Amino acid sequence: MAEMTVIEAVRSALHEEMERDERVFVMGEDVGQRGGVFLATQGFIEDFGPQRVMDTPLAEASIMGIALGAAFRGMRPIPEVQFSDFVWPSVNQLIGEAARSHYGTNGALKVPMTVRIPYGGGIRGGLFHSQNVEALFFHTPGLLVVTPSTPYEAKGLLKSAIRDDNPVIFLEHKKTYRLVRGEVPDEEYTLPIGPADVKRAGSDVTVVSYGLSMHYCLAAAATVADDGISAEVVDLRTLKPLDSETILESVQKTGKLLIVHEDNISGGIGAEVAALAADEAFEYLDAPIARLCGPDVPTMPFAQSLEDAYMPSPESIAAEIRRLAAY
Amino acid sequence: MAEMTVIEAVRSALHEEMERDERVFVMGEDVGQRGGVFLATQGFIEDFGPQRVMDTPLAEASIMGIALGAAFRGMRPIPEVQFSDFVWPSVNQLIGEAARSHYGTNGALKVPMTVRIPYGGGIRGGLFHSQNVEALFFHTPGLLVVTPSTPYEAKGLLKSAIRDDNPVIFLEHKKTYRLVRGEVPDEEYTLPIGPADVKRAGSDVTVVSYGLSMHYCLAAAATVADDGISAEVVDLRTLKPLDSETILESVQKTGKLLIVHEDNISGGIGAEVAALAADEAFEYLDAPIARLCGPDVPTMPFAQSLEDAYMPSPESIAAEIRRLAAY
Amino acid sequence: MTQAPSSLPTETDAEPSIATVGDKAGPALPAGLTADDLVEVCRQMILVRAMDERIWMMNRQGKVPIAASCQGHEAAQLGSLLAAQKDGDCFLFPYYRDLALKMAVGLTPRQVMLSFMGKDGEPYSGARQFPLQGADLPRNIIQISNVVAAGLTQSVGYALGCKMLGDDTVTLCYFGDGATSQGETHEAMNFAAIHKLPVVFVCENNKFAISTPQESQMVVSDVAARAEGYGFPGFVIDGLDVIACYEATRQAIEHARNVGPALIEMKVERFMPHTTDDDDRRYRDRDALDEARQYDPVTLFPAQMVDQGIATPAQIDEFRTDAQSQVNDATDFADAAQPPDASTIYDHLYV
Amino acid sequence: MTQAPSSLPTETDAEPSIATVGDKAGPALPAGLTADDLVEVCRQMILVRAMDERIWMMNRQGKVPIAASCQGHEAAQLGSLLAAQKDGDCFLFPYYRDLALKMAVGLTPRQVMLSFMGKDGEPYSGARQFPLQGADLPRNIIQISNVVAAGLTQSVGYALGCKMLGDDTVTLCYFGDGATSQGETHEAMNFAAIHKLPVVFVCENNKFAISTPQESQMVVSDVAARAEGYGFPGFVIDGLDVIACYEATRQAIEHARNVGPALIEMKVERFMPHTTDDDDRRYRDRDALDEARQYDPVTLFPAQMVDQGIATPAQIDEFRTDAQSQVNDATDFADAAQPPDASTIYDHLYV
Ligand SMILES: Cc1ncc(C[n+]2csc(CCOP(=O)(O)OP(=O)(O)O)c2C)c(N)n1
Ligand SMILES: Cc1ncc(C[n+]2csc(CCOP(=O)(O)OP(=O)(O)O)c2C)c(N)n1
Ligand SMILES: [Mg+2]
Ligand SMILES: [Mg+2]
Repeated sequence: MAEMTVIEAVRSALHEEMERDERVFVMGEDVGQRGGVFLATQGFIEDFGPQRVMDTPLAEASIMGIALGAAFRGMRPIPEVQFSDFVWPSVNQLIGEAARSHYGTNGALKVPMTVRIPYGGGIRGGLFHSQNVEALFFHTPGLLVVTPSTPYEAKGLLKSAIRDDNPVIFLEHKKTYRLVRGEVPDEEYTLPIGPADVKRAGSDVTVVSYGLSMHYCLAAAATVADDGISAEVVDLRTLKPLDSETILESVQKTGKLLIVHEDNISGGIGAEVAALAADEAFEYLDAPIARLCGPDVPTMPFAQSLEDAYMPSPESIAAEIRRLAAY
Repeated sequence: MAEMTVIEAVRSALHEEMERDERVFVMGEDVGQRGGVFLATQGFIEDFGPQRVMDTPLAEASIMGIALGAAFRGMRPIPEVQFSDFVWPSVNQLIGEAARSHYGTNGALKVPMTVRIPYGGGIRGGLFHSQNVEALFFHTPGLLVVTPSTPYEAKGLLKSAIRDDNPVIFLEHKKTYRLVRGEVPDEEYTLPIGPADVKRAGSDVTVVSYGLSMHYCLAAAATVADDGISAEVVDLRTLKPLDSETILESVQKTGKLLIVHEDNISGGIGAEVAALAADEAFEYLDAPIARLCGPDVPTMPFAQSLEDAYMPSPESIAAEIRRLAAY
Repeated sequence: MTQAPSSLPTETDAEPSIATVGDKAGPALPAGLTADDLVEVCRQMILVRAMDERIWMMNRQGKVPIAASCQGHEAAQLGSLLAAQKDGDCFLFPYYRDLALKMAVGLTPRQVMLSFMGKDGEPYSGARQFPLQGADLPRNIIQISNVVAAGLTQSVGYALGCKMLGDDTVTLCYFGDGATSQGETHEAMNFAAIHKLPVVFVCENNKFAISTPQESQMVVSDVAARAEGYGFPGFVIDGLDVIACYEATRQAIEHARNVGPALIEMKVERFMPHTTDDDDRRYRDRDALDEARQYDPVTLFPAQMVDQGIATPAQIDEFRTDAQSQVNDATDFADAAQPPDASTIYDHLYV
Repeated sequence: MTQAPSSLPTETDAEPSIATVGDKAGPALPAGLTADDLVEVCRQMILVRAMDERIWMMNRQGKVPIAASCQGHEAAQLGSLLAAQKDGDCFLFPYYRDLALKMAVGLTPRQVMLSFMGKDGEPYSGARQFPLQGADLPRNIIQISNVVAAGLTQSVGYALGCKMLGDDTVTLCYFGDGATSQGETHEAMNFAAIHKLPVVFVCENNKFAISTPQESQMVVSDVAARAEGYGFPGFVIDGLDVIACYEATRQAIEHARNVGPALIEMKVERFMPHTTDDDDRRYRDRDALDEARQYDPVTLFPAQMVDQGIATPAQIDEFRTDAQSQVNDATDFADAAQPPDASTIYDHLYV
């Protein structure tokens, strides 16, 4: 086992898959000599050449459309969006075209394409370098949406995504890139797209989260444990498909549900998790379903004071767990 | 009072507002001589000239960016998206730029712009002429999202939208255009953006909906009344802001909640309504919260048989109300 | 890079050449074409026109929800396709108005009619989509959607994939004048140029995007003028002239395979309203339309072939009779066919 | 329409003209400019450079989270802005690299430093956004975001609004070479051309989009070559030459007001990495960069003004001293300032 950061895990997965399969290639802005602005492809151009590590013009819609066309031909493109904030000009190709290519041709076409998107805040990115973009993709049938939280998940899930014949939106939380370290097996492994992971078992309150805030939930769970509150933390890992079984099992056990994410609360992933529990675990619920999420303002402002005011934190999560436990 | 269709109400609102305020203008594909593909601006070019009834090139991103720039200068543009399906290339200008212009300039800029978008299915539009696009806009702080269901609402809300200094996404269900007729006051009126409307009072089950499916809910409520089931039908009218007060009041009364929409179920508006009730009306709930929505496939397929299979119908809604009432 | 290769037609070739073709003492057949090829084009034209007219009629009868007519575009589509077929290694990204092209690759009238009526067995999408939208992979065709211009970047990506895999395939991408306004068209052309991809951009310029005339879409008179800004050649062709479209496409395919992208602009006419949903009387000058119809390729081309002794009047008559019976058969067949089973709505959402 | 008006500089004017300006027996001052104007440009340049360097240093000290440097772009921004200021009725849509432009319109060093440090009183966005992003309406500036190319259509819309309201205002839109790849750039230019809008497109071409060199972004050597495809004039200017940038912008403004859009491409150099987050050693040839630095306008222009007798060495010295003290003052001031109150996070979400 080697300890590595999330970005190292991403790089390692990409490198292994490009070695394994010649049809796999990366494309995007500055992925070549620069190795990507987060260095996910550092050194790749030396190993695989400029064709498989392709610098594109600054034009996101075409990055996605071209990747999609190459996928139709049997390539396995991994287009990179430099920051999630810049995915918007390309979403027609993703949710309109890529997500519907298999369905809309009655199964004739496959789309073996993995879209890597660094997303999320807490890094002083301000309104246009911090966005959470998962809700739209989550709402789009035909896509898979993956949100790893640790190096282990990042590597194992990215490898599965690349091997999948469906279009995968692979969301990497920017703040975890260097912040989160963890053990990663030395030997080849993949993790299945779909299953959530119970990162901490508990019996009083279920806390569902993903990405960066999942780590804050773990910290909060550790804190409230000192007060004798046992919180179970479910890391969704994959948003689409949503692992309703794991969520419901946990809620049936604890009777109390808190959902935490950094994305704006209204219409976020938390709403679907809440709706799921309010329907299918209704008889088990012992308290109102709570959500602790980003407020409904356009993502994290730049000033440190405002960014802090936006983000869920271990402290605010702990307070919410305590409130639910006491209900 | 005159009886008119939804499209006539839209046309009437647009015409009155363009007469009232010279800064109001419409722009979009084929809005000029053609009068729009749904004839919302039929005859306008004769009344207001080609500058205020502006045919644009086929390029949605620029339609929105140009409208936004004109709004910065103090104009009150009403860009039209020909079909909701074609809004995707323009969403960066809407959710990235327009929605954040006021917030991101600390209040310096206003965006008095109303984006008209014919949306929705049931008209044999297939995958690319039927889409429900409300979830993304609903999830975007800084936007207002309006979904009228009747001519009365369409006219009154459109006039308010045009007079509002915030960017408004005005969603007109295509199937209601000619199908839904209703009384519209002869005299000038507006309806406030925000409040939902209880379209039918009842005591057993709350049914929340909007747009075309709201009419199906009313039909279903009438049907189940014959079995002695009293359903209350709440027409959201405005999705953003969501009128949580009206929703919660109704749920507190009935204890049972069904949400109906034609958009895909996962991550749709219904999830937020369910999450709201599961939190704030928890103590009043007597049954699991139910959603009857479009299935998670890429909108309505073209074949009649498949389109029918997709759409919620008065029958399927009535069955769901009965199930809840019996719970 | 900004120079046209000398083998490509120059802008002066854009002069209508139907007169030349129709000249009894006309030139020898263009390179690679036989008389049989041209007779076959006559057959296809006549069949496609009969189908197109029937489809429109079926719409008026409530049996076809929507259709875009290719009337006026036949020469462009069939001439261009003929070059691709002769080449033998082309892949096509057509658009919604390319009925002639989609039929001439080998789709049967029955399949076409199933598609327009949304019945089981529909070949492009299983009747999930608008008619003839989706993919016809056995015949090298992809058209995911009718979102205007969305196919351009995809075709460029397809060409990139071909190049990466070492194929010799040339990708042809078809679109209207309206599509040239979209940002993605710019992005697609620029990328193709940078990577010298084997792709031919084929613009069927009928001078209207629904009701919006060309002068409200662009200031320049030729879409082909844009090519220079990307550093590849662009050419204006008379799109009512089968031979000119064949020849330009043939040379563009060669250029694409050996040098890089090329843009062909075929000037055509849209004889019908935009779709069955449209009423063009609101915006279209009737005299200009009547004048345009004088140059209907489906009338002129067979007549010229007869004039030139390439086809016989009897052949043309037989094509017409045969077309009617095929169309009748297809209509009856599709009318009697079943809609797809409702339970299939969840199929093929994921691989 | 595709012809350049005779009054606009032609491509041959693109030859570096610093030598000409530096010539002691040089030409008379360009139309409308006084010696004072040029001395003022010297002052601005020196101040901006001092600020730019300090900001970079503050980033290394952890006090400025992010900055894009304008080093190498100063002549282009200040020359161009001078034309807009002389005109007196221009509105600006700059981009994130336009520090010189944003300062020279009148923003104080203190305001600028508040912005980079994200403090209360920040003038563009209340410190909600990256430095100097948002709007500075008192000085006719809007820049909603740093999403590359998103401002182009907005600037065209602003120009449309001006035209509809009968203003005489000309809108100037600034962007980099990278922005020209975006589809919206195409859409913006095409629309502006169709409506003959009073807008000047100003491309600051530093030949890099972060690490991506121009040849990976386009095949043509000049962005200005694209203008012809829209039917308006495009010109290539030496962006290290204040006077050339002034003159080209002046004439383009006149053209925009009277005829329609124009595109100016100012060839500049980016002396620093893309932003403080970037490390350009991975992709940038050091020798080429050293060579480029020989033509630093902030060194050359004041020297030339002195050579020409327009400025005195004492003036230049004073500018340098003054710049340092202003920068010091601004730094101390902003360092001591408070961050915005956390409770304001909900303000101004809706009007
Ligand atoms: C992105 C997008 N916007 C709008 C439409 C609606 N629409 C369908 S066809 C069309 C006009 C297309 O004109 P052109 O490209 O010239 O093709 P033609 O129909 O003339 O052959 C429009 C506006 C669409 N399908 N896609
Ligand atoms: C739509 C979008 N994509 C990507 C980025 C990330 N990014 C910021 S600046 C930049 C390069 C821009 O280059 P250019 O337009 O030439 O301007 P320059 O920085 O060279 O002045 C990139 C890729 C962005 N801000 N917006
Ligand atoms: Mg057309
Ligand atoms: Mg640049």
